[in-house]
Amino acid sequence: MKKLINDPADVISDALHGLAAAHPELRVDFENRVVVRGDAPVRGKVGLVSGGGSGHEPLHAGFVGAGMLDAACAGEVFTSPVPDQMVAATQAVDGGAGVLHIVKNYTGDIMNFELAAEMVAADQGTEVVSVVVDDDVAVQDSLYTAGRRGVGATVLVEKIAGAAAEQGRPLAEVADVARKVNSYARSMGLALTSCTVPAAGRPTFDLPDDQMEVGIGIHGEPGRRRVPVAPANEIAEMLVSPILTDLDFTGGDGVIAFVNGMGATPLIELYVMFNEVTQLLAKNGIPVARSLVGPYITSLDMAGCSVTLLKADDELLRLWDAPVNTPALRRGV
Amino acid sequence: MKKLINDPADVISDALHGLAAAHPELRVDFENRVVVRGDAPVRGKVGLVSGGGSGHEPLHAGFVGAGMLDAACAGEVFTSPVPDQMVAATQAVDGGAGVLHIVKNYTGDIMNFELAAEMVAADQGTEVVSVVVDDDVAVQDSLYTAGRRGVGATVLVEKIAGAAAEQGRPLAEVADVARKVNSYARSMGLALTSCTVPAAGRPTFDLPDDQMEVGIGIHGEPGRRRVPVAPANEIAEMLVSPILTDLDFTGGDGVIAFVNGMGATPLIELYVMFNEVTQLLAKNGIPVARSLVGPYITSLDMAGCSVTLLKADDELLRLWDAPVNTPALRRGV
Amino acid sequence: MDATALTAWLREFARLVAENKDELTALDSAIGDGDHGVNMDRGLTAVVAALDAEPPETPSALFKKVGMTLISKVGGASGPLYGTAFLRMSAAADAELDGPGFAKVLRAGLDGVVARGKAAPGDKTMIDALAPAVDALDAAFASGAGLADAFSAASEAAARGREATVPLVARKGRASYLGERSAGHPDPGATSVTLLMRAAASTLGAAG
Amino acid sequence: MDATALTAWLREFARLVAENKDELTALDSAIGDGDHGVNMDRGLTAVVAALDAEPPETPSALFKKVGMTLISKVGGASGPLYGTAFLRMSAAADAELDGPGFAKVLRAGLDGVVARGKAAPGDKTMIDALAPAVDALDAAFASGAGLADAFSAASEAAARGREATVPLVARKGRASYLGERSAGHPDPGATSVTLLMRAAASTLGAAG
Ligand SMILES: Nc1ncnc2c1ncn2[C@@H]1O[C@H](COP(=O)(O)OP(=O)(O)O)[C@@H](O)[C@H]1O
Ligand SMILES: Nc1ncnc2c1ncn2[C@@H]1O[C@H](COP(=O)(O)OP(=O)(O)O)[C@@H](O)[C@H]1O
Ligand SMILES: [Mg+2]
Ligand SMILES: [Mg+2]
Ligand SMILES: [Mg+2]
Ligand SMILES: [Mg+2]
Repeated sequence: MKKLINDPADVISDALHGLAAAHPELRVDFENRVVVRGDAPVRGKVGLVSGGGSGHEPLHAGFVGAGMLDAACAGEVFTSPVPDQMVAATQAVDGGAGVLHIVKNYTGDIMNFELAAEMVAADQGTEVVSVVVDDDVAVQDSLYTAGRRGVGATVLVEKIAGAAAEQGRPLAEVADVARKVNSYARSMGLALTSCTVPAAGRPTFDLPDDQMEVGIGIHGEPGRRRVPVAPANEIAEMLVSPILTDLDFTGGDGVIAFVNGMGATPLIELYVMFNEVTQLLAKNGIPVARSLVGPYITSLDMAGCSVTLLKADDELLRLWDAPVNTPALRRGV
Repeated sequence: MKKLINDPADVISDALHGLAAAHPELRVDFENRVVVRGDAPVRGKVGLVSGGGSGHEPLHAGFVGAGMLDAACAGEVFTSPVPDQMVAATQAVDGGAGVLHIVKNYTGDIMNFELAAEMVAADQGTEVVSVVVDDDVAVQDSLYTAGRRGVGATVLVEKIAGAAAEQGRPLAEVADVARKVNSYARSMGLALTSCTVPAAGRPTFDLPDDQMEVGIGIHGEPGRRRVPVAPANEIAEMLVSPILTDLDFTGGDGVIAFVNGMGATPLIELYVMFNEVTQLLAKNGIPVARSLVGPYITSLDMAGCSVTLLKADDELLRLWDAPVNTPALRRGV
Repeated sequence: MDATALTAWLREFARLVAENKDELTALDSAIGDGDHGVNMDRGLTAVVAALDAEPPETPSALFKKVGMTLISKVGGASGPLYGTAFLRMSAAADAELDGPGFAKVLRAGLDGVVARGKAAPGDKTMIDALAPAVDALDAAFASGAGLADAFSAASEAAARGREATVPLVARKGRASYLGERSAGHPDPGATSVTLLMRAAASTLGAAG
Repeated sequence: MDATALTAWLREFARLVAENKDELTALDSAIGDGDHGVNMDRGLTAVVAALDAEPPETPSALFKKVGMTLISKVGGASGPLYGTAFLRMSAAADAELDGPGFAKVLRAGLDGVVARGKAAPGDKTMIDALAPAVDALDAAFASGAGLADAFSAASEAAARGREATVPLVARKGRASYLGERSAGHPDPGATSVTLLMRAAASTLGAAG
């Protein structure tokens, strides 16, 4: 294992200290591993809390700041945080207008956020609403699975719901916006390599030099199928076409197109992919209204990418364009 | 070779098309492979042109926009662009106040920019001044080398000189600011893995699983020495201490500390490194005034990082903080 | 069985998990995300530390401390599931437990897992080891078996239940994302449950 | 030697570079950035296309087209260096070249490389092959040799010069960053120059 780390047991704590040093505008509660926007709680504003296993950086801590999240909880690598962290985050950002939990659809995340919400309700009475993100079309949403995973759409939900909260909208409305984003967004990912969890020390799965995994999540799980490596245009087809099959993206105000790097894929390749994706969308009569290209929700040192499409309307575009001031996403401020 | 590309011969053209699609606010001259700020030429403003081999994304094209570069020329992977491109870029951004060429110190870049400046002078009479960036302490600056390589400081020069140009300062002053940044900045890099040039198809150098290269540049060149893999705190020491030996960083207004990812290193590791770097600086009595953490000047899919320190004063900090609006760096707008 | 005996059980569980941490992680790498061993070990190390710091005096207090500690330290899916199980066991536990009393408590734990995780038998989860173990305990005590026989039957039932997860296609947890590809591997959580029951056999069973 | 003969030389150079592209790249991977073969091949493919499109009528026009094309297409260090060499050769070339005239033109090219790149002999660059080749041409014609002998002497001198770069520590170009580690490998640019001179021997030398 070749990594820029000290003891694997210290990775998250070391990285949080680095984040705190690099971003003095954020507050970091090292004991609870919670990153909080510096001016939280913002009086009268709905607080947005998310969190999940670490290893997806910049998600979630890199999206803490005005116009996006109020707090993020960092779990162990690929392991949901524990309820104590979520309770601490919720209390830190409660500005009197309630708190929205943005939860990616993994059994662990769901249950831990559920326990946290129960604890907050019992303890303190902050109003908490949870929204579950489940946009990964690689997983069938059926009785026979834990449901679709929450992947790329999480970034879009956090940005757009964050903008709605910043406008002072009430909790129920902010939650509705978050649900709307989730219901209009679909994603699909692909790995060229596995990733290596620091504590494990070797790649989670073996992938021969001439094979890739299609339909992966963000936790180093193998994908739905293994296929021979292919050129970017074929890869784009493998990712985009199940997305377009799953939801009708025509007839709106175009899409927000998001090509995400998995952690070890350089930007030049992501732009190559973005070019292929836009060409496929054009062929399908779907205009690209906005775009996002870069490593925003990663899987440690996995090479690969994911594509997320969000069917946009005027409201979503306005919220997407709204100012945001976080370490990993900044505009208009 | 596992990459998200089509034919290796098309990587740059495909990526430029992707960049154009993702950033409609930029103009892309596909024939000349020049990326230009949408509103160029800006009347009365010094134009900033840089460029170099591709494979360092987001450098340079990702730094085109208000407050930073006016144009960037994309060469073949790791190969200096040709003078025709630089001439086209220079003409596209000439707003009547002259053009600054920001050139990384590589034989090829120097000579091609030199030829371009000669051609512009012969043809048209745009005033061109060149500033050479050479901040890499891994290379001895002596009669026996081509001089120090331009690496991480390039990002800082482009940002800070870009801010000076945006303020409407004259060409000579903008060039002085650029030279000042270069003279106050030092860098050192390290590779955990080689990178693979698409046209070559296999890693530029072999690096066993238990070894790393210290003192690498950004073109897949092997470094100055090969050492056993080490924990982040020792790596930070290997990178920071030659920098501190080379220049006295005490006594100013602190430093702008930049921990850069080489392309395949995830953000979580960069924050771990940033933590170590700030601790070493603290030990040496050097306050961190500003910071930058992320993959900004990369070497394709190389894993590793570099550290750049810029000794700051009030002027440099104000220019650093000034608004910038580019795909890869954005603040205050 | 008093708090001391039950504490010995949980210490032994912690020891077995530490010993088998890498195997649990390897199993979770095959069909999950490769952290089950690390997760359980982190939680049980904290449990042992908590028990060292302040030994609980009743079974109920013990289970509560174990459940709270697991919820606070494990995370992931196994933290809330094991944690909820022990909290439910705490609620169901009398001051002293005989064999059938323990079986009742363990069933309350199983019900907690089902309530929290909404998995059914055959979904390829820890339930596929825990449910047969509880059933085996009940059956053994119903037929008048002693603690040793009952716990060893439960341990064997857990192990058989765990083996039976091998051919299953997962329908809950991360392994369900793999669809058909999840078949051919044992479930990691079912494997850690076999350690829980093996620990019971060698401590609670031996005490009988 | 007229434009036709010189065109044949450069086409043969292009062919040899294409044939040895991977070797040049491998050499450049060892002590540079692994693109010299790709760079030269890209440039010479463009040169051949330009010559096909509009065959130049004089040596001077030919060299100018070659130089401009290389400058416009190669990039890196070798583009301006080879390009400047051919532009200087264009300025120095008469309408017809005899052997000594060609030697004078090639020396002008060498001077252009030195002016542009500021390297000295022994710095482990293309100069270490080109300078001995030019010297050998001069010496051969001074001693009355014919074209065949002179060009084969020049080709051998280039190859020897290239061999002599192996033990050198580079002082210019990317290889200089490696310091002592650059020793033990031939210089890629000196290697492409040996192809240039080998092409001269088999075309210009054969024509004599
Ligand atoms: N809904 C569920 N009900 C019961 N057990 C479950 C459920 N989901 C997952 N599990 C169990 O949890 C185990 C995985 O735990 P662990 O790896 O620690 O958490 P995570 O899946 O969050 O990484 C699985 O092997 C399975 O036995
Ligand atoms: N200053 C110089 N003078 C003469 N030749 C040089 C100089 N610098 C580099 N070279 C030659 O250029 C060759 C490398 O060319 P190439 O790989 O195409 O360009 P780059 O170094 O920009 O990647 C070297 O092998 C060397 O022969
Ligand atoms: Mg997990
Ligand atoms: Mg090069
Ligand atoms: Mg797991
Ligand atoms: Mg080269």
